[in-house]
Amino acid sequence: MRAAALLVYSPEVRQEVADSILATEGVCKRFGALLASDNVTLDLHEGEIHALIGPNGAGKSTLIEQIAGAIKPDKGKIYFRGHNVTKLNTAERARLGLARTFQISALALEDSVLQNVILGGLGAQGRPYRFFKPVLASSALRETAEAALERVGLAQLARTRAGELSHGQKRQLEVAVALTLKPKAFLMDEPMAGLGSSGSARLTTFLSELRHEAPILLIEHDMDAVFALADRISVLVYGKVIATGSVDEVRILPEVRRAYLGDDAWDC
Amino acid sequence: MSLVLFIEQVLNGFQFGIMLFLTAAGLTLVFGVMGLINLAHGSLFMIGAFAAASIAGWTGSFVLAIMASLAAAAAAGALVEVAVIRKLYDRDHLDQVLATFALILILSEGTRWIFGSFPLYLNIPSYLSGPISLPGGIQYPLYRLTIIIAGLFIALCLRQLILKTRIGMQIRAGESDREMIAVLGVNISWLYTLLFALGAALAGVAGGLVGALQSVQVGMGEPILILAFVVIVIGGIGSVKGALVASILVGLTDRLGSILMPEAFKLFLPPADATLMGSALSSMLIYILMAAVLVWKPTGLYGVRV
Amino acid sequence: MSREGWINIALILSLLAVPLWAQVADEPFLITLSTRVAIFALAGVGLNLALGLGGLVSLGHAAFFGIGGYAMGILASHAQSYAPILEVPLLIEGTKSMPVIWLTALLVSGLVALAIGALSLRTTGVYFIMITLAFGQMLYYFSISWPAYGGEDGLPIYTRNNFPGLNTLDPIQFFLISYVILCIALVFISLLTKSSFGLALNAARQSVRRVETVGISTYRVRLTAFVLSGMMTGLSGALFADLNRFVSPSMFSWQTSGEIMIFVILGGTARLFGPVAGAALFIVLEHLLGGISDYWLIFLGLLLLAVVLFARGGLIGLLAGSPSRSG
Amino acid sequence: MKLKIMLATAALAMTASAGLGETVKVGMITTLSGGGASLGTAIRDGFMLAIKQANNPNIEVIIEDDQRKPDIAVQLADRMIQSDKVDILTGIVWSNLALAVVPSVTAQGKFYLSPNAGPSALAGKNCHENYFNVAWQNDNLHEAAGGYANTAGYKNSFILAPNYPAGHDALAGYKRMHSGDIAGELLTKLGQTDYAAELAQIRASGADSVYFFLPGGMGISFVKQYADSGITIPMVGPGFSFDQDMLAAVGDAALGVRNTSQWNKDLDNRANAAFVTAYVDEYGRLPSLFASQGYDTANLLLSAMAEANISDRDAFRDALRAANFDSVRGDFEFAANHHPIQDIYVREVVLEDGVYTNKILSLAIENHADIHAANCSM
Repeated sequence: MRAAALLVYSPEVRQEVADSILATEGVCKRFGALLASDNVTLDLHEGEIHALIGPNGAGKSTLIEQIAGAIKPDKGKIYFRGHNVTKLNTAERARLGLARTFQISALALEDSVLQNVILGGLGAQGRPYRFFKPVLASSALRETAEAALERVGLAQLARTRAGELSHGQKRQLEVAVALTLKPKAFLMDEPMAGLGSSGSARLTTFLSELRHEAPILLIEHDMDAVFALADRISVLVYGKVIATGSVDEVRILPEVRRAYLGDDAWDC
Repeated sequence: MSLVLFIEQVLNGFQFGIMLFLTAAGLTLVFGVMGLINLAHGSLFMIGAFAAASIAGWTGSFVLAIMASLAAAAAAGALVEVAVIRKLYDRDHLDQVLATFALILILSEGTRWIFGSFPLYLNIPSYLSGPISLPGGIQYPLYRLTIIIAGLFIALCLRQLILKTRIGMQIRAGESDREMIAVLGVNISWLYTLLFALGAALAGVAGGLVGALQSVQVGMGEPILILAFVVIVIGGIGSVKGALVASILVGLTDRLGSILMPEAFKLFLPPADATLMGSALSSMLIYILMAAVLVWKPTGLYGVRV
Repeated sequence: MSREGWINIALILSLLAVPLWAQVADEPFLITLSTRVAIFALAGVGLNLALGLGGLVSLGHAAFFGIGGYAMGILASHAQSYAPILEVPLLIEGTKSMPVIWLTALLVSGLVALAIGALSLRTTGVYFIMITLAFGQMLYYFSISWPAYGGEDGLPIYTRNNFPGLNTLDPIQFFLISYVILCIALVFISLLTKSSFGLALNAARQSVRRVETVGISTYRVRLTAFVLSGMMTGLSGALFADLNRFVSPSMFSWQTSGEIMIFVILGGTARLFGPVAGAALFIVLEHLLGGISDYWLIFLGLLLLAVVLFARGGLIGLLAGSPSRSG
Repeated sequence: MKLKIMLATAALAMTASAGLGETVKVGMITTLSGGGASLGTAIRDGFMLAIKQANNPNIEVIIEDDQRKPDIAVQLADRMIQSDKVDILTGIVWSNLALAVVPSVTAQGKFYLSPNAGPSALAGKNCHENYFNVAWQNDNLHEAAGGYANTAGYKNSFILAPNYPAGHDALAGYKRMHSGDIAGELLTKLGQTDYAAELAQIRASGADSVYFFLPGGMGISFVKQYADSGITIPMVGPGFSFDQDMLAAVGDAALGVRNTSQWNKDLDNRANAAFVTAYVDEYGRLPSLFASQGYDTANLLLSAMAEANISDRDAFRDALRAANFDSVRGDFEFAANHHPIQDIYVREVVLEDGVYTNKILSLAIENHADIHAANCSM
């Protein structure tokens, strides 16, 4: 229903990208002398995990920020569910069903875990302007929130303050909040970072299932996880997509070999 | 309005702007490097004026008086920094606003306690008094011209200090990355005290210079404080260059506005109403300017930080 | 109930008990002082919504306090002189009825808060503090230089306005009016804190990105909070004007903004009853210290400094310990 | 500040004026802190000097600081009436504070004696039988200046004042009496401290004289900058901008400036000579205009106490209206609206034994009453 309302903003529906849920087309972004996004075109299909890899400073986070709506591109367009969303802000894109988790956790740290997740439900309902009724008294919001916490394995910690969670738990909480939005696509910025190996493995299994609910555009440094999860991989270097393809196609590229398989280190 | 009168008003706007700059420069530096919002900056301006008036009364020397205003304000600044301000750097803006509001009460009433309620005497020295003739038949007070030149000179010194010296390098490092100066092995708390005292000294000199033109009294710092805030917000908080540009802009807007607004209203209103309307609107003009700039550029003309 | 809860109850009951005792003991001035506390507390409760809950450090709330005051002053002065405020395009007459004045004060301060907030909330941090201050100054200078309603002289209203069924000139009855309004505001805030809106506003203070990412516009949430906050402070301004039977531009001055902020901080930021405790403490101090020395503002300054530096929870924080926000 | 002065009852027998035995409680609300404190201090000192000299055991004075804030003044007035049960209030310096306080004081049946502020509303339409102004109606000194400008032969005056009601009244007052032209008229910002722009306009206007009303620090700034601007046309101001307590801060810049006042320390009458000597003895400085007004206010009150009991409001009011006291300004009587009818003088700022002060030049207007009395239905 909300999406329909937003059609007014974006009458332009492009056929060639209509079959992908999320797409960028010729996105450019410059910070002074630095070209952070250089004519980036990529897309995300239903049911897939599309991983975005590249050395530090390649412009992965800048690209995610532009897709999420936090930064406006200088040039190019972004399509989501067939609508041109380039001019929409973060909240408007989120209401269309674009969920996001952050590289550095963005949570209401003074609030409880449950309150953080309920906030997600509130956003999905689109009705935060209620001033009298206690929010915790809404059984619908509570049930959605508790179900999401159950799925990520934080149900026992519902009453804990978010600030007291461990690093990994905060990541799980971010995913739980994203789940309550009933999203049509996920943007995940390094969800594995800082997780132990068992945590990583658990999240890998979880994401592997999640792609069937909504596709995931994934930035990740953990190559084992990327190769295990990704249906497609795009390689970003100096703001430019130098290759997109299946895991096997990308794995053999010389640039990727140099970068990730120890031939040479871009990272240093 | 004649051209001569207009030029004279432009000069007045410049002079007013330069005074604002001296007050605003310290404020903006302190914010840029330490992230501190200091409402008590106007009190340092007042301390400078009182010190100048006292020393001038005692020694009769205007030069000594201005040096005293510099020294007293710097000392007061350093003292306040060590006693209070230091504890506020890692607090949020709200705590800073409140604590420095409290400092205003303490410094203002403390000054009144020491000097009494009556205004003090401080006058322009005879060798700087009276008008001089500028090309084009403009009569302009020598003292105000001196202020413009002295202010520009101080602005230039400040620029050299920031761009060319070791301390300036540390200041710039602190602006871009607070952890960086720690890495450079700089004693941060010393640097902060020094910087705060420098800002205070600039405000103090402004107080001493302006004190000779106006009345040296308790509470003289508050109006100038609010104007200085308007300046640094328009210029972009933390930018000394922005403060200079905005000072001149505010100075010109205020001076020319108070002259031109009533004239403009006279074009379509009876004179008495026009004077009234024009004056009412011109007193709001710089705030309207500030609101307009912020709507257009939410971090000021030269601001980058959010 | 938590310790803070008991302190709150003690506080609100003593604010009622003191004037009632004063009524019996024939100390009418104590009633006037208590009324002042209730009205200032209401102004603080309004600011606290923006400042404590929303994290919006507004140094321009005097604007709304003054707007509320002038809403009362203008309506009552026109009623006094039987001159309509506006004849074309529609007839608007003055009034001496408190409920009508209150509604007008709420409406007008809400509209002004909407305009100021819509522009100011485009900025954050220090810029927000400064632009709210600038809007306050703008109204201050306007009120001084606009002669129609007294300019700097202000506007005296010779008798207090009317409330159906009550004698408002009786100090205790006017106190009760102010007290009941304060209580309603406190109930509203306590409900709001736990509501959907409270959750969103509180989260927006902690992380803008979090709130935006779930599809809620922090700008709109904050603007709503700012408007509600301005309305409450505006209502307190109307009551304050009625208490003094006088309005003047000093209601708009930036020192007034500072004082309202002091009520909030002295009592304890983001505490429901913080402004009540803060306003009471401020009024008591003003009277005790004012009696000791001409230079009592020095002591007020020192105390304020001590609270900011060493007792960050304010008075209620000192008594009740740190708050438990999670729920 | 709270200062209760209860004078020793032992003195009772010695004082002739203490004819009637009822205690009169007086509440003084004045500005003792912040920027305007010098005016309130002078009023208080003048008032208390008269009380001390009278040595009347039946008077009790409570003094409080209004911080120049209207709401504080209203609160203090409420307290004094409700708690301290005062009969008479006095002391307010500023018109806007007086407008906030006076109507409710008089409405509650208490007397208010104004030692300074005289806004036109209280002289005209809102005059009250319990309100007496012992200083002047706000327009008086400006009108006198307008009158003086005529005698001095000024044909084309430039006039300026802050943009607020007292400023508008000042300019209107000057124009009311001045028969010449107005070369220019400016309303400056209240609290403004830099007058460069205004001075440039004055210089360009071709005026032959300047009249300004800029109270407090504004006046000090203006006069200093005027002296430095090289403008040579004569400047006239109302007395309070060249008052004793201000002159030291202005210095040489004020020398020779003409200003209008209903009082000066060299006015030749016995009461004044005694006042000046006693004031210097008591406080170690020359009295100011404000101090003289405070002193007269107290003496008016004492004269009424000698004739009537405070509990008999009508008799006491009549006694006040009679103004049967020796004013330091010479002849003094009340007009129908309870504002003074008095002579107003032109003074000149001079340096006397190293002290900046005023000396009287001539009479500006004689037996002057304000025009607002016509609007007063009393």
